[in-house]
Amino acid sequence: MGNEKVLEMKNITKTFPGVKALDRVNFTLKKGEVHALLGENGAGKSTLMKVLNGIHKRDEGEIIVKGDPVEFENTKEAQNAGLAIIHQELELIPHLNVAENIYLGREDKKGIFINYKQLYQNTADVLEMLGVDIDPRAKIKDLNIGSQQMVEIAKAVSQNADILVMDEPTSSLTNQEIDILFELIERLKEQEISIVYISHRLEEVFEICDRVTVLRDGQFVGEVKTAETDEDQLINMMVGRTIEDRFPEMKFNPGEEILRVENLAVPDKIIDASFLLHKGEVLGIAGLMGSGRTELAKAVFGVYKEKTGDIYFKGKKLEINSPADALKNGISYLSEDRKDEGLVLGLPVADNISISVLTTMLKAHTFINAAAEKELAQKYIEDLSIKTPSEMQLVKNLSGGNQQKVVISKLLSTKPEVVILDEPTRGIDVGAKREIYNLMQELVDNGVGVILISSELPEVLNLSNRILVMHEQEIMGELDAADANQEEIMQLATGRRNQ
Amino acid sequence: MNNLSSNLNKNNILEVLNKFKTGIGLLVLIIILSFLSPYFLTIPNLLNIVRQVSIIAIISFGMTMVILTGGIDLSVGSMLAFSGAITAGMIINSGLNVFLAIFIGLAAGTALGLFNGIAVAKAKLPAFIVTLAMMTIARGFTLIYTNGRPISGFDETFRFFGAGYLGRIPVPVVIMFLLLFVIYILLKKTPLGRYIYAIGGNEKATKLSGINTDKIKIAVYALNGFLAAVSGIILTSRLNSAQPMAGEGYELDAIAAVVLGGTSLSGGSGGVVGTIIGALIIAVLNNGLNLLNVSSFYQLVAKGAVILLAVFLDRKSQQQ
Amino acid sequence: MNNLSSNLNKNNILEVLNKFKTGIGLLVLIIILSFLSPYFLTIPNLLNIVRQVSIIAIISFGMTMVILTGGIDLSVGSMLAFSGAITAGMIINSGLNVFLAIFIGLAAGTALGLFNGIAVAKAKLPAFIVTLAMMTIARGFTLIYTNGRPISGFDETFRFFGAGYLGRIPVPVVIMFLLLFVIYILLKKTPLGRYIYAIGGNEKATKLSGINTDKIKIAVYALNGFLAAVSGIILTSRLNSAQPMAGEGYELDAIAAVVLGGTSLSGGSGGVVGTIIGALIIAVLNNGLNLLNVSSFYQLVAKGAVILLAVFLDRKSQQQ
Amino acid sequence: QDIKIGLAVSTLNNPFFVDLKDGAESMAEEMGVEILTVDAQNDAAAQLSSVEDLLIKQIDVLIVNPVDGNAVVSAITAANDAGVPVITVDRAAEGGDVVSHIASDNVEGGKMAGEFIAKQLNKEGNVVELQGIPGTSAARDRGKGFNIVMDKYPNLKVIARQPAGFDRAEGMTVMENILQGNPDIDAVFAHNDNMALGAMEAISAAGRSDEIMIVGFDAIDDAVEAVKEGKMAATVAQRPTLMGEMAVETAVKVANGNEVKEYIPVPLELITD
Ligand SMILES: Nc1ncnc2c1ncn2[C@@H]1O[C@H](COP(=O)(O)OP(=O)(O)OP(=O)(O)O)[C@@H](O)[C@H]1O
Ligand SMILES: Nc1ncnc2c1ncn2[C@@H]1O[C@H](COP(=O)(O)OP(=O)(O)OP(=O)(O)O)[C@@H](O)[C@H]1O
Ligand SMILES: [Mg+2]
Ligand SMILES: [Mg+2]
Repeated sequence: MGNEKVLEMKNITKTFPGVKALDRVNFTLKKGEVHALLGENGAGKSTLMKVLNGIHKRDEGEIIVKGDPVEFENTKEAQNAGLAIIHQELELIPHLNVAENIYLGREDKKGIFINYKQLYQNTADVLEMLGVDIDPRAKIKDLNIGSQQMVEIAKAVSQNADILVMDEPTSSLTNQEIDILFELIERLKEQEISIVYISHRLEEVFEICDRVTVLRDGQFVGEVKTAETDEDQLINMMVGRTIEDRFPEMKFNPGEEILRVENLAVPDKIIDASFLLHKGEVLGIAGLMGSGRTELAKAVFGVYKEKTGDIYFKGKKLEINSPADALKNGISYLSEDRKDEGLVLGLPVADNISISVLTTMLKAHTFINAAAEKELAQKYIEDLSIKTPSEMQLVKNLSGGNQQKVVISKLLSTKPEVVILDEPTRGIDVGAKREIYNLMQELVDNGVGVILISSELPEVLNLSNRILVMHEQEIMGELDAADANQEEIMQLATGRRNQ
Repeated sequence: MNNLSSNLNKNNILEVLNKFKTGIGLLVLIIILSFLSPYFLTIPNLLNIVRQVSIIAIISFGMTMVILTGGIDLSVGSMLAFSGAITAGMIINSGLNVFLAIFIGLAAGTALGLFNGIAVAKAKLPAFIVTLAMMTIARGFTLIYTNGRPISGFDETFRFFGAGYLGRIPVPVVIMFLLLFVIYILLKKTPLGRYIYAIGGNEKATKLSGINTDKIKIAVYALNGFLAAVSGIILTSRLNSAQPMAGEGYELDAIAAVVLGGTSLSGGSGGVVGTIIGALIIAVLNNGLNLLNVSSFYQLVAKGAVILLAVFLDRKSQQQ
Repeated sequence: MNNLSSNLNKNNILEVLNKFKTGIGLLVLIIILSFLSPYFLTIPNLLNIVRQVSIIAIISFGMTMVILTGGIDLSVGSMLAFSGAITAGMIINSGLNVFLAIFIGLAAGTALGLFNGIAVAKAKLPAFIVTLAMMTIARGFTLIYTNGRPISGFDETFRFFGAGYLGRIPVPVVIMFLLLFVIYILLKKTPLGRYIYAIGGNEKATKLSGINTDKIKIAVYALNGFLAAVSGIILTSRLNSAQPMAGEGYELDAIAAVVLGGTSLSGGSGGVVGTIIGALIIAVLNNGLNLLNVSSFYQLVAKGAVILLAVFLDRKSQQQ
Repeated sequence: QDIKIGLAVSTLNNPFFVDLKDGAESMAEEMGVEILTVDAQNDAAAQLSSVEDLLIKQIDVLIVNPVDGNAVVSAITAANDAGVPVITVDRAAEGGDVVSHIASDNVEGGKMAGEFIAKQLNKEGNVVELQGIPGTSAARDRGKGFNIVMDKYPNLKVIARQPAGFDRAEGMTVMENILQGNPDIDAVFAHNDNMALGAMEAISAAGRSDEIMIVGFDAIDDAVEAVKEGKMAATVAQRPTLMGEMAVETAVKVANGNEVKEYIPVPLELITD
């Protein structure tokens, strides 16, 4: 790492209607360093990087890239100046294949035609360098969100940029993939490539970053060397107070059985799953990407029409043929893919939170009880500290993490008795994470049965009292969280059954 | 004074004012026409215009809902003709009571719409194709039922709906405003309305929120059929004749009114207040060109140009 | 043998076979008609059908591209009429050389398309409204230019394009297949083609990839205008007359062909091979109904029902 | 003396009505009266609206060429209520106060075409009928007259009856298809010249011009030309220009308070060379 500044952003200000997203922010990046950009949800991290890449126009301020002041009109100009960005919210074309997505706008040509041979070769090379097994010819819409994230990474890396922005690249990745990504980052560093790294996982920051810049409420809080700081200080800078432990000491009080799944099977998705959930406990489900955890959850939630097996709720057999059936019986599901399955982006925050309870709790005769709806929305905005100018803000204008909180609010509003959380802390800041953990404790205290699917093993280990491990569409075994460890889980997750 | 209600009122007024931004094109059009023709801004002519707009407007209300769910309905004109013909046939040929005949006519339109809805929601066929097919099928039914001849000659009771007045206000105008109000409330204040927006915004997420999206889509298409029938009955009454070819091409006018009114063709955003403004733009334009005696070929050019201009002004003013 | 090329071929064949799944509706239709009419499955009739389909097919190719970008073009019929009239006028009234006249006709169509493109891409107006306006504007221009009367009576050179043969194959059919091939390659093998899909799939993401999406959309609408002009010139030549009202309602046929062919109206997926199958379904249906001498009112019902059935079969077979 | 005449035509998408309008407008110019023309584009409801618009402008006489005889009654009543006298052209109204009706009879025209074909074929042969837009009055009446004649002669068979939308391209396509299925055709009657001319192109492309005679309706320029060249056998002339001229003449008389005849027939003419 040299001392040469490749990037300087000075006094950057950016306002959206009703929101001052950035307020005279400074940021500098040195050649060959990995520089973490931290802050709570909605602090302005993504906005700062979008301003840098010519996606948003700044109101004020100065950007100097490799010594020259720049004024990017669009992403193309930023690309030409050697900048690349991995978007937080995936920006891929569903019906095009992996190779076409990665090289979109930068195709190799033979005459006027695309040189597909070269294109697939190059793609295979990039994917191999990333160490992931994705078919260059697969369509994006057929990939799960983790693989899509790897494609987004490959797209940015393949641009051979010398300033690379990574906006929460690991939020959809499993540990293995994260390790691969970190190896890649090390190699890029050796090539003197500078990286801006945004993440809500502090341990990652300490593992790969050299320096840290912290934003709060659109303002620059400070810049520190990783070697000269610790988690507590960073958290303090981010949230303005200290947070005790990362994980709360979960207290379970398992009561009677609330959900029993017997021999549940879905063609091509789930093989013969049986498990049990009690009131007042957290059942973790671990597994590698594509192991079928999401499918299992969706099968219980009534998403698939073709399924066999039985689901018992409080000992009574249930016919769940649609999400509506599931919700009616108090079973709710938080999707891992908020953009595609969780939110109506064009509607306000309030409408998204209330949608599942309009005909039950919020009904005044035939009308929606507008006052109650507003109250409901405001309660969750406060409870989960959703950062939004008002409950009428369109969800698409919220930061990624705050969008996630809106989906959680929607789920909680149904007052569920069984809660299935699929990657609930994806893209959520430390403070809010802790709030969600507390919320889980609260649910458990109220006798709710919680199923937690997470790719962060520490999360599963610390928050569950029992853990199911899946491998290739099958439940491989069950572990007691109290005496399980990561190695044990990984063994099951890679297909080695325990005795 | 009640604080809450005053607050609510203020909000409502602000919202309505904001809606009228969509009307800037209409406003400019009205001002220009007032200068160009002394006949334009007279009470009789304004009543004339709102009466003329009522047929298309009522269809457009249904179309707004369909488009909000992300669908489309090309069959409105044919459903209109079919319902009108059935109603007329019941009165003239079968000698039924007027109200019973109207009931049957409304049921006929609703049934066709229901079929559209089931084919779209349950069989998952593209709305464009389903309703295009319905457009020719319902037209065929109408021609078969009427044997290609108009059915004419109604009594005063039936003529009231299209040609009557309540005070100085033509009955179709009253019906139109009533429906506008009901559908506005439906869309803005009821769960069904909310679901209609949600489906258009993200159908998958809406389904996962526990909503039976199929049922709602079916309801919307059926309601659209019903509204086409209302329009058909008014038109039949107004013309004193059920025309087998009535309503041909109205689908384009209705969709144009919806889109001019700011509802996005991909669904999820917009509303029925914009739609009536869109329908008025078209009606005022037709009226104005006739009043100015623009010759018919040039009328086409002028009409296209003014519509472009109106939507351009609207979009510009919204960007501010 | 070259391994790679054999591999490529195999892939292509598989892809084409997969495409023909879209054709299951067409196939069933053809089989049924072969049983019902002895005249149907004869070489002259099949040539007849492909010649008839060429006009709509060529428009539909352009429409496919427009729809792939997530747009729509209602003005194709009017652009067709305008280009045909201009070409005819240049030959008959202005006495220009046939090829020069054709060049001017093509330029006229392209210019109208270009205008559509600019209004959609640059002024960000909804494609539905822009092209609806262009539909009436271009129709008005045509009526003004022709004074509402046909322009007729061409020499052999000009009649070659619509009524001539190359061997046993009608010239319009040759032109259609040529264009099909070129546009297929354009869509599948060139960057422009990929960008067209990308824009329809996710315009924002495409823009973020550094692609000038505006330029591409403008090019697509202009190309669509060009293809409408090609169609218009063929039609004029074939009818030996430029009709001012030519092409009315063709936009619905063209869009139907595209959607029947499996291209999604919201853009991003589909293609031109499906479109020609969609266009053939419509043409075969019309031909069959004429051959079977189905009476006019029932024809409408039959047409709608068969289209529904065809798309139903297609969608079912694709789900498997 | 400031006479203002309103002319509501059914459509200008057809040269026939363009001729009618041109006749009316040139006569109005000649007589020094003002004429305001509106076009209903074949939509009965649009016609009512446009008549209402004309009435707002306080016209002295209304000449209306109805889209449909029944539906136009509302428009006529509206004019009556406003004290504006009404003259109908080409199609009659089924009610309301009409001071004069100027037209030739479509049913009669259909009969003329039928009789002509019967005579040429010696009352024996296979005939094709190309129908107009189903449900329009022209298609109805012309078809009615034609089929009255066809039903009279048992050996004259209508082997195909297909709609072709009054459109030249569609006339061609439909005829092509009919030619495929019928090796033996002697005559074609089309409800208008546009379809007849389209059929003519299809027949000549199939090389069957010698076997098949074509009869059209309207006598538009292209058809008269084709009859002259022997490519078409006949067309029924309705003389739309004359109709327009007579309508304006009558209107001026009405405006000046003169008596006019209740029905002014415009003679039909079969053009055969
Ligand atoms: N297009 C927009 N319109 C209006 N407000 C916006 C828009 N984009 C972002 N904002 C607002 O700007 C602020 C900063 O958002 P930003 O996305 O930069 O946050 P972030 O730090 O990346 O948060 P997260 O960790 O949740 O991704 C938020 O309050 C957000 O609601
Ligand atoms: N729409 C789809 N079409 C085809 N295959 C799909 C589709 N969605 C998912 N899959 C495949 O199904 C398998 C299960 O994927 P999924 O990611 O949902 O499982 P998971 O265990 O929940 O993994 P994750 O760790 O990502 O949550 C994967 O192999 C994925 O590629
Ligand atoms: Mg962010
Ligand atoms: Mg998952």
